[in-house]
Amino acid sequence: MKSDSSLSTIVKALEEVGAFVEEVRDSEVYFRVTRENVRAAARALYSLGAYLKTCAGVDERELSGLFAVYYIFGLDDHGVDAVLRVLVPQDDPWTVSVVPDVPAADWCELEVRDLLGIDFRGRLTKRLVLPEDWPEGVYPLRKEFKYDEKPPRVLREELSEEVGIPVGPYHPALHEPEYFELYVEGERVVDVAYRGFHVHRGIEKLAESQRFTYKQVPFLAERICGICGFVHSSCYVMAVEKAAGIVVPERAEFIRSIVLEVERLHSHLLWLGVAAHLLGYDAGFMHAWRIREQVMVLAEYLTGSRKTYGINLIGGVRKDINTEKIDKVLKTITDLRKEFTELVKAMLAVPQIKSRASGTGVLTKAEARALSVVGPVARASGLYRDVRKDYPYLAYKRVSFKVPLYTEGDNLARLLVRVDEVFESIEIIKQLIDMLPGGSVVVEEYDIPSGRRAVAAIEAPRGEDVHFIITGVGRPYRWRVRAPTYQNIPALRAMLRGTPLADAPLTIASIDPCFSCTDRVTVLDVRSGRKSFIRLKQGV
Amino acid sequence: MLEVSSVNIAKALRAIKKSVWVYHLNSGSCNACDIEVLDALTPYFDVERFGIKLVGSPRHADVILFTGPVTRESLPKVVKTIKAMPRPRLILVLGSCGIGGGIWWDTYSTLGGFKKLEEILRENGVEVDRVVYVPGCPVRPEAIIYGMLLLLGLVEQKSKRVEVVASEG
Amino acid sequence: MLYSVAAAVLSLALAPVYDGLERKIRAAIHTRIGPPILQTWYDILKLFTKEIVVPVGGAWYTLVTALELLALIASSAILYHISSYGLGHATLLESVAFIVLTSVVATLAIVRAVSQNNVFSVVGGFREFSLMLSAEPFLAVSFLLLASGAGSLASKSIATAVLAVSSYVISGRVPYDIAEAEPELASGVNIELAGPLLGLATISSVLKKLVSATLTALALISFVGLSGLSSLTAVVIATPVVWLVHTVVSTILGRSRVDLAIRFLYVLLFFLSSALVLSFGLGL
Amino acid sequence: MSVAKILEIALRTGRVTRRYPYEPPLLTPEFRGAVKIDPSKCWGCGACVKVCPPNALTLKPAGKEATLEYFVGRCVFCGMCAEVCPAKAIEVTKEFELSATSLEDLKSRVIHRLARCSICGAPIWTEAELRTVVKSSPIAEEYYLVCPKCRKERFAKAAMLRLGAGSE
Repeated sequence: MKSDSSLSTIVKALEEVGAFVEEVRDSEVYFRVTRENVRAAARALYSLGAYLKTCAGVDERELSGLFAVYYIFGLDDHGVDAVLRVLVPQDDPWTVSVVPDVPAADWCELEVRDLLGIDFRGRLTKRLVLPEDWPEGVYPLRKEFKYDEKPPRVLREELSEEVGIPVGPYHPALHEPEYFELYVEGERVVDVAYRGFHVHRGIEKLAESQRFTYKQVPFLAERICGICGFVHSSCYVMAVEKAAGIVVPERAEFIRSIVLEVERLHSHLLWLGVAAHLLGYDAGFMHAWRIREQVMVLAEYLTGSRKTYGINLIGGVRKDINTEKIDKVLKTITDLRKEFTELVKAMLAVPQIKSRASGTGVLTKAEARALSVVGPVARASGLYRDVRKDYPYLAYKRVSFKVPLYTEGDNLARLLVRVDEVFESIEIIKQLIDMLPGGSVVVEEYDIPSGRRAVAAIEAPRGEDVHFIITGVGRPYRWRVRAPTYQNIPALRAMLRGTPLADAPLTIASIDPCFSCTDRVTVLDVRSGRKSFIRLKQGV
Repeated sequence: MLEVSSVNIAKALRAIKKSVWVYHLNSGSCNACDIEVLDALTPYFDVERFGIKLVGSPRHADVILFTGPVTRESLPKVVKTIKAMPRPRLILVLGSCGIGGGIWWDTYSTLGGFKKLEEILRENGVEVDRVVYVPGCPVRPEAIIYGMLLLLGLVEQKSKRVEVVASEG
Repeated sequence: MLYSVAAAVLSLALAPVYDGLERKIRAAIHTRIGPPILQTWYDILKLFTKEIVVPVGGAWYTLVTALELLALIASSAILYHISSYGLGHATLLESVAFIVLTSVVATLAIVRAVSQNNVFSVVGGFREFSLMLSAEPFLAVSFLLLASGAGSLASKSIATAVLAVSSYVISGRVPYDIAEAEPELASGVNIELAGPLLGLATISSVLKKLVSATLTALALISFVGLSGLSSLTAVVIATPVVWLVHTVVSTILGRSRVDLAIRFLYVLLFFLSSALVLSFGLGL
Repeated sequence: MSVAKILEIALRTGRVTRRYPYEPPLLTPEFRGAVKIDPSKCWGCGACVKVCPPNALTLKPAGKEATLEYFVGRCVFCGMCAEVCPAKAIEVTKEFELSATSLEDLKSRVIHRLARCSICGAPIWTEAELRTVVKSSPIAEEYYLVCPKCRKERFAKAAMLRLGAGSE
């Protein structure tokens, strides 16, 4: 808690709209609010400068006989999280949507509806997370649903139709199945529809199943994303440690921070390479990945694996760092700094990169704030938002670094933010190595009481990653993960409008959607409404 | 004639020995295998030296690189993509997810890997001619290369089924 | 004549090797080993062993591709024929035939793209069309000017430059490979093809590069003023050199966007053409 | 011309490609590959099975035997099994060339004979585990060869006898 006065301001504002404080823990304030008042409470928080981190539906019937919806707001100016808890009776499961005031809640409310069966009043609802052939009335996050139940499947029409290329969600250059439908006029994009969640694997449910224990979940968390997995496992263990009041040895905190920054390096270099490839500059792709390879080798040397490092435990880390490893880290980042400086210079000199990245995919500051975007996307649109500064965690309170800020909000700005962050990460690693304290790297003895709640956040390469946990017996009672991309994808709609078709892939990739899910882009002409014909104004 | 005889496969393998075009199919993986696939193209591993090229359409593909545990949502698209590939259909199944469903092998929204998918493919009349499984979580670029060479018959398989009775002390 | 035929046949056989070299050199700039030099040949041969999958509009497609290949072979033959006595001495018939053939190739490529029932392919086709509109006229004018043998040294050198730029554009390389732009169009015009048909398409793209390189080589050699057998030999030798330059240029640049590409080409070529007209007018 | 700078970088760097499989892979000493179970050390206690996040290790009793199966095709290579193994029977190797053409080739099994309860005949634990336990702390045969259920019953009976309830 940064100051008591800011806390009392928040409490006062919320009490005026009928909310009351349930609990204050560390930097989190939990409020209880009725479903009728939740919109007013959310509005009050927004007017205090809060942004929505996420919302989560919880089946609390075993505890209180009710469902609950948690809205987690961040007040980054105060370094405080305000959590609204709305109780929903099980025989009449509805609540009032906050979307009219907080557009950023769009997806997470739909997700609560899909997975828990709570209806949201005052907004349009549609299925978001579950596949189309999922039966109505089956809600995976309800406790009576077993994690390995498989409702009957229907192979949908996609199988039988036309002979053409599968208009599936696959794209040659980028390798995640997400699906965008671009509506174009000529070569200009006028609207975009998104159908994602091809990668919904039921992770949150799995973590609360009998198959998992607290100790095993880090390995699951790490596989949420193969690029920034360490962020997820760190965020999970931080949430559990926070909830259970486990004090982690300082050395472990430093090692986690170092590995997190190494991960950021690999992720940003990867992104830069992909961006170059999307702009047809394959030499840039190859060189960026060549440089990145040394980071991968370093990661393996520090953790035992090139990706999905597997060193996070509740209470610390599994692998210590010795002097040889320190030398290797220092050598790698020194070389990296030199090579990266040169490469960036060469890349930015390529005329097509500058001309195609600047002025395309613009996201204004106002839009960025309304949509609660995070990470480099926010910082490229002039929003100063970085969890490492706003809610210092692990060893970040001990290092000094700059948060790169650009105001143009276009693809070039997002590229430059990431370039600057690579240099900052190198500096952070250097400082962390210099200050690395001694001691053990893990506490073995701890106890995790059930019924505790905690929110943890980490600045992932793509932005703020949020984990919310309610502890249970032997395993989480509820574990909610909000990856940064979840927050950023809705902003694509604003970014893509008016962008040339050729720059759509770059624009989609520019939010770095957990490795550019710029998949198969279906092109529809808005005038004819058919998927077949494209009008192109000649000689434009 | 649904069956492609082994002779034909041998012939097909001979034909692609020096030019292997691969299509990457992600059925809902965590991306780690997928970035390692990309990594295999980059300077340190450079699979192009074997004539391996990543192509943008399953119609152009000689081999499909398959990742992910097959999520419910991706299933119809996956089936369709594999169907679009010309015979013989050679598939390299990459990573723990593709082979055994990975850490989420039994959840409500995954199929648990390629074996189940193969059954569904067969039900829909889509035959797969040859499969090589490449374990790893994620698969290292070298493991991908090794798997590809195994598919082409250029290296010997090392993994063998082992069954030992615990010693009598 | 006989030598020209021999040179043309040799170059046709060597074109895939040049393409293999291109890939090798590109790989070297990427700091990697790259494929064997014969890789493009391996690719083509493999494609011809695969089953024939006829795409929608297949009959059309096959006809169009065959015509396109023929036109490409014919245009390279004309180039080698001209090579034996230098561009400045080409007859009007030869020049016109060459220009018509290159337009035919471009048009057929568009027809081929549009004949496929695929939206990516259609977008690719239209992009190709826009590019053709911006490059072909300049190619034609500069070619005719050089073929006429008229003009001063300055105007000849400017015309050679215009020809070099516009012939680079028709080679379909970065930054002007927007018709097949992988990220947004998933290899655009070729997306529906498989097996031997794709093999034909591959050959025709290699031949396009050959025609482009030969054209520039021819212009340069004629500029130097060689003729006869030595000129032909020089063109045959200069072709891979030009190809190499094309390779390096395409490797260090990024892909353009259709509007940017056209704007840039118009500005550049207009500038050069104005200089050309000016130098002609002033008789420099 | 800074556009051409990439050529300079490329010239200076040369070719970095590792010619794997003709050259050694880019492995570090810390790499975690497949695990290997030493059948001469394994007790079949199942500690590894409990800790394995993806259930790549399973222990299934069938008849007189219990089979510890390692399915490398589902392994996530975390190495936790090696850490918890009380017998130090599991070793994390550097093996990554694991490709196979059939799923069966990706499985390795250690078969344990089960010791049976001397009273009811139900399988209790593996013979290997039994030997280890006996070796480390000598206990009477009437204990280690009796399953927990029978032991409880026997204890209850003895207690009742002592309380004088007698047989009913």
